[in-house]
Amino acid sequence: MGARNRRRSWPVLGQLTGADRLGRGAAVESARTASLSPRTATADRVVQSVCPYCAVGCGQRVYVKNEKVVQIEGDPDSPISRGRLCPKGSASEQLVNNPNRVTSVRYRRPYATDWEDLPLDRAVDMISDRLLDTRARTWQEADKDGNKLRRTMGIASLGGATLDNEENYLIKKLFTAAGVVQVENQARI
Amino acid sequence: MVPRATFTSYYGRPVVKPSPWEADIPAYFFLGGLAGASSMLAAGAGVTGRPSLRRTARLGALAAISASYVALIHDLGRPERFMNMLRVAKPTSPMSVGTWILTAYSPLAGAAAAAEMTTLLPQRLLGVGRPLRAVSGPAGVGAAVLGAGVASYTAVLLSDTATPSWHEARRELPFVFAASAAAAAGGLGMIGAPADQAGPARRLAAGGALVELLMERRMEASMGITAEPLHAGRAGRLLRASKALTGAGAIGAVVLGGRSRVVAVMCGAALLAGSAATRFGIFEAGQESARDPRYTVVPQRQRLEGGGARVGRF
Amino acid sequence: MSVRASGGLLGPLNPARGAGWQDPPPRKGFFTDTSLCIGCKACEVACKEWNRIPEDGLAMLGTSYDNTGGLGASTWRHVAFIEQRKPMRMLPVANGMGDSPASGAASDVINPARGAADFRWLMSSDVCKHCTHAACLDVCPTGALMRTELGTVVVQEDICNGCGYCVPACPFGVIERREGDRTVHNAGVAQKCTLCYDRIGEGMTPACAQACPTESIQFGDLEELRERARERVGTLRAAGVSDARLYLDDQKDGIGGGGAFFLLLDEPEVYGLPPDPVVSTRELPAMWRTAAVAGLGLLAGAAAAFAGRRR
Amino acid sequence: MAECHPVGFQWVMEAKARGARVIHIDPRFTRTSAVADMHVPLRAGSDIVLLGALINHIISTQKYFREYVVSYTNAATLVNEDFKDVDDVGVFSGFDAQSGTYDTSTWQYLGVEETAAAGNRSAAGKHPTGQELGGRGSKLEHGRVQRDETLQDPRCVFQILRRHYARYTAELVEQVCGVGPEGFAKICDAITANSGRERTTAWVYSVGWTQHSVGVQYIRGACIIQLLLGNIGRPGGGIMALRGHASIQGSTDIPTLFNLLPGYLPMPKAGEHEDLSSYFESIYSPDQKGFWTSAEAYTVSLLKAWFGDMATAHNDYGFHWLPRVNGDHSTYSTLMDMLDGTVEGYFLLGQNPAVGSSNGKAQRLGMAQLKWLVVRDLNMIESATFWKDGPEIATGELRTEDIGTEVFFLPAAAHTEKKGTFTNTQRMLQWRHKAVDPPGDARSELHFFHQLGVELRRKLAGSPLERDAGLRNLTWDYPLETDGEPDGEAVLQEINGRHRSGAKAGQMLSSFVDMKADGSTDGGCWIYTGVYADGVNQAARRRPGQEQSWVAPEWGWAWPLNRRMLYNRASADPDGKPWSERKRYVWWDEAQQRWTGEDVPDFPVDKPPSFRPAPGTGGPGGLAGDDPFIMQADGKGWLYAPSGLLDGPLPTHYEPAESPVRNPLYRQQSNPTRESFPRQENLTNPSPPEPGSEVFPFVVTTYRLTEHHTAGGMSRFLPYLSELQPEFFCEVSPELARERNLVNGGWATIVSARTAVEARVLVTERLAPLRIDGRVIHQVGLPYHWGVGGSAVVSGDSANDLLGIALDPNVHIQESKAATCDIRPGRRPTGPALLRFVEEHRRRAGITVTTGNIRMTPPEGSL
Repeated sequence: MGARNRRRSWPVLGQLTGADRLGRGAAVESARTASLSPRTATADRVVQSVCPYCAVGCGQRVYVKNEKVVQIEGDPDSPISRGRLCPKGSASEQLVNNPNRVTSVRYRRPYATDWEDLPLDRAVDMISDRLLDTRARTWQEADKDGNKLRRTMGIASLGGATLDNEENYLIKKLFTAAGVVQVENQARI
Repeated sequence: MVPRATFTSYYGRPVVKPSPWEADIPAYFFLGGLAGASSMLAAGAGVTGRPSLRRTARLGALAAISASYVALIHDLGRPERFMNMLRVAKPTSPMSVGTWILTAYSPLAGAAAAAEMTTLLPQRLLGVGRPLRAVSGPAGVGAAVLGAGVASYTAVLLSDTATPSWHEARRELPFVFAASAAAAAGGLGMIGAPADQAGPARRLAAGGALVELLMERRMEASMGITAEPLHAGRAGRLLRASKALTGAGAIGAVVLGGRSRVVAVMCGAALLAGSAATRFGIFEAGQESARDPRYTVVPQRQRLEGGGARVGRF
Repeated sequence: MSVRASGGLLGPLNPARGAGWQDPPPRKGFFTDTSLCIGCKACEVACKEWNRIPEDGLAMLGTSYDNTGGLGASTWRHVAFIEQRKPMRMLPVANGMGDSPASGAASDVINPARGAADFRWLMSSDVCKHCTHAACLDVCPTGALMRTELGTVVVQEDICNGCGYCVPACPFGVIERREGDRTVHNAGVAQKCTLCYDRIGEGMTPACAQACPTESIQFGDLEELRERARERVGTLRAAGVSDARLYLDDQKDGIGGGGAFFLLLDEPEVYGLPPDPVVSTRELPAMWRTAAVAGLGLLAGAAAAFAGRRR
Repeated sequence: MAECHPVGFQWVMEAKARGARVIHIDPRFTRTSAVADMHVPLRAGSDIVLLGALINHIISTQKYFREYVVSYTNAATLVNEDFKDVDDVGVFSGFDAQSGTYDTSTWQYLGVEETAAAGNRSAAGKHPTGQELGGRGSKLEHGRVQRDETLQDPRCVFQILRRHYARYTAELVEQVCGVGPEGFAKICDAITANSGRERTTAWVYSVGWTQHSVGVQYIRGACIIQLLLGNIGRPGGGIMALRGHASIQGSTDIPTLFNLLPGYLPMPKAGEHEDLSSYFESIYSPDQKGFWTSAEAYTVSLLKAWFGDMATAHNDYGFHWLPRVNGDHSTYSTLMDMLDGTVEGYFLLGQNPAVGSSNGKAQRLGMAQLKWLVVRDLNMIESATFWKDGPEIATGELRTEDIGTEVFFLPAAAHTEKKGTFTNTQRMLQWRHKAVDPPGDARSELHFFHQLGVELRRKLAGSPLERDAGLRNLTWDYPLETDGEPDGEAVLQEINGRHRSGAKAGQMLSSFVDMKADGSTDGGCWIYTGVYADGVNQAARRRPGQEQSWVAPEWGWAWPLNRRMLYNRASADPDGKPWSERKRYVWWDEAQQRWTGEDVPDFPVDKPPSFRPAPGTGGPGGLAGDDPFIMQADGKGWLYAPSGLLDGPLPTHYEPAESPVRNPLYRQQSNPTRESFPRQENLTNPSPPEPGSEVFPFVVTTYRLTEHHTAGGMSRFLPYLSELQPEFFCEVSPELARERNLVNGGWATIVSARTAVEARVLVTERLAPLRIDGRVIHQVGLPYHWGVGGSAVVSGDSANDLLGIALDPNVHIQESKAATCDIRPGRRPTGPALLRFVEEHRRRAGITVTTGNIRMTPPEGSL
């Protein structure tokens, strides 16, 4: 904030001796005010990103300090959005740092009335077991006319449309190879 | 000009915000007025040799001003930062000016009261208070002079806002507050001092009450539609009570106050209550006027449609 | 310091200079062009996000799409929504469309069931006006409210003791003391728009103006914004938008003009704005004089009470 | 657009400031209408009448862009003499009332035979459906069509078009849409005056057009208008699909959709695609024009990307490892299977069907039938907690202790916590760099699915079973980052594709033209080939917009081959010159003998405008120099679709599956080919001429608000967004409010055959009653962001619970933009009383499972 190394004495003295007789500005400035700087300026790094909400694809700049996102704002370089964001895009820092976000695996047993904890690795292990089990049980090799089916109709997937292309690619690739055909997306809705 | 029957607003939402103040602030106004005018009574009593009246007024002033500090600090959002009031001295801020007046006034009133308290000390300790008593006279006079400020600046504090019924009352409100302070101090004097010493208190009370009632009437007449909140709801009840108490107290003081101590005490109490009710009533009326966009929009519209000066007469 | 004419207390029209800043940079401000507002509320969110303002209530107000209500301690940008049965004439100057038979028509709603009902939905993003003569700043007894070298008005949150005086002083109902217990950030302290003092000090744009998708909120040097605004009003009027008018652009108004000013499409009070706001400081010298008379009168009265016979 | 794409709308505002005229056609007066020059309210579900009347106006007043129409569209093409336009019943030739399907052979061009694969609804599956084209251009036997460039032959497309739309008049628009002659005339004048050489008109639509039982035909209607007016492939023209989500375009391109493989290749079908050659045969004919003739190279490269060295010419490149489809396996069909208990496991990946899909109750009841459910999301969405706090727990329809569904909730990584590409609504891929690690157990889908794949392959490593060969032979060796996350750039490289052999072995492909059908190249999605051209992540390019031309080609990368506007050869006249200087975009540079311009030309770059192929040439070489529509089998824009659509070659008006209005055009009330699911969980409100429709007299439409995101998973959990729109509300006109005693700020209960929901009331003139066919029709507006659950910052009843499921037959998208309802003041009953309340409505309307689901509307008086 520029040349702000003024002495901070009793502001009344400043009023009497300086130009700010009525105590409106220069005389009353606090040390904190004088040293204000935006947290974008003190961030460790800025990462270019894209807004996760609608399909306009607005550019975002993600400011990181101490490995935490401290600010997300529009990227003025983007020829799509020219630095602007809608209310959802403007809230994306809260989306990321939301205290309501659940960050551990939750598991509900059949017929249970509440969640319980489950380690992530164990969850993936259990899910792969469930998938193989259902797949084996519901496998259709051919239809009644002998036409090849090679699939399971016992498993389905419905994805949101905020998944990355790379993610969709692995999802489609893995499920298709596994014979899961009911792979669907918000794009249908 | 006849106010327009209709006016436009945004879903009836207020344009200006009512102050965040609660009972602390009108109490503070009342106590400040009581203290300021009491210091005057005390000084007069000192000069004219009315020790009992002097004692009542001096102690009353200190008690009132002390309580007013409590109210003021209690009202702050960050009470621990009260001392920031002394960071600056701003003539544009009635609160700043008032704080500085209080800062000057309080030690003087305190010294006077402290001197008074030394007279209550046992005989053998009286000497201790002698220096204090020596300065108490001048201090008391100083407190009396500053007391004028203490009693009247609060009206400016209210009027120097965008709260319609406070701001529109600005031409008369200092008189109302000062007169109300006189009535209150007189009332306190009547309670605390024997009748033979309380004559000035009765006269101050009666005079104050008379001026207050007259100025209030004039104020209401000059405020246009922003006078409406003075008559409505809680504010209306408070101000009607104030008028009744003040009037009754004053009449009692003049007619009977010199004869019966009981009546004097009752009249004094009525005057004190009336003075407090004035402050609370006007406070409430202002708060109400801020909550209703009509009181903000209509006078401004009238001003604009009246053409000419953007700023109305003072 | 002596209390001179009201001009003395009001200060000059260059408020930064009046606040003791030597050679201040050009004054910064907002021009909010409500004719471009699409009511998206990006400004509200971007402001809250940058300034870490707490959530401000989850009630539905039933006032069109406005569930914010108004400016306050925890809302520094507020988008008003006004639904009106009024014709909206919004066609800008027809560049390259002038020779088209389709041009020149006014905006309209075609609805045979209701007749040719003209209807419009006004939206406007409100904000602190950063008045040239700022009442909040004038009445502040601690110097917490400060005029910056950029001509804006900010609350110094480390100074404010929450006396609350600025709240009734503001002729626009902008500033407010934040309520809540001590877990709430800046509880007990007066809060309002800082025009992103921290950002603009580094040459950045305030969060709201940066987010605004349609440039309804424009930030810049106030002088230049005023010029742009006058031009815009001219364009709109020429296109038949006779309702277009500027609000708080005039330094001769009751607050010496706003550091934030607006292009409105109806009377200010329709948007919840005062039609003729005046800073009370303008009348303060007279009030001081009245109070002095009253105080002296009280003193005289008290003296008089001791005059005459002793009883 | 201002509502749901505010930042994109800046360009509309800018165009407006430069003189553009903005007309907003929408049942509701929205934030878009507020700044538009004109708002035209119409009845939800009536758009084809308006579009058809515009087509009629353009043709009958000779306002079409004749040179463009003759040269670039199929207007001159002659159609099979057996084709019969829609009759009084309301069907085209070839309709089979029994199955509700068309034999489309009579729709074909004259002299072009219907090929075996097209048009037959495969009936083997449980939910039969027709051909699945996805985004692919439809096949033609060959490109040798017969044309009458005078457009006078009664068999030519132009004359068929003219006759078909002759009955779509301004009077019909007033009668059906509720749009008066004055408003209609203004639209006609605006779009015709602003089209031609010097001017263009753009149409913008979103799910307001797609979510109908005739949704595809809405968009076809706009295609016809734009082709007639010469507005396709030109700057300021086009039809812009405003897609709703960050990478919803990407999830169609690289589809997580049952009927598609990447790049709009179809999923193989049972019985039809036993091997690769039969698969290719159904996609294209070598005699047709354009780039689909290279589908073999695209497919083989895909299979090489998936199965690597295990895919060889000898084993059909592993084609037989792919599963086959035989019907509609879309999300709503799956739901029916769930309700029947045949689906055991369900993955929800950032999706909240309990709130966001039609018929929310059926969705939740279906999930309660699952054996296991995996929910991956940022927040604890309602679809993860339906078993304990869903609305059916309150009504007693479900009991937590009776629900056997095992639920895994796995926290997901946010967009800043992973790297990858989104494809925006402009087909532009933009790379996101990773900013921070995800917290706790949160992981990206990339991480999860990679890990899941590793687990599955580990567990099947020794499996002798043939069915496991696909998984075993899958290429799954992605390099990992230190945190175990697969390298997203490696995945993008696989998508782009490489040379596998030869001098360039290992190098990235720079264009899909380089793809080979001999296994020497791979590539996971041919339309994305080039995103890694020159070994550079082109999607990560971020040259500031202000340092580039207005097309900004060096920001991100758009498929195909970084072309920012499709079919842009049409921006020049048949001779290759810009139609006008104002509208120049891509043109033929005579000196350089190349196409050049602002954008990458969407045309063989060195093919001169005068080029005419030798007769019988197929593929790209078959394209003439004036065939701008290079993905179409005849190189022309299709005013008339000889194949590819299941419900008619031309858009024609049918009422929504639920409508208070009788179709005035035909006996047939609603789309006879629509997909419906008659069952107790999916009852339908009656529509005229069926009795009982008066019980649900109002039109209801659902939509989104600026302040929220779809089913709320990314907005209702955020205080800053929740406080802006905290409660579920309904929007009603003052007239309807008076009629039904609804008070602004009070409560209303909205009822359908499915259920009843309660909403706060906003009485607003933004919703207008419409005069339809002599009577007043009210519309109720419902934003659908809220759901019942215990974890979000704000919750409320879900509008989607009201909606039934009826689908467009082509794309299986639900009709959520137009339905019927009743509305009453006050809150709804709670607990079991709610069920009784809904039952009472059903009883009054006489609703049974067959109500509204009789495919063919019987003749008048027979009901």
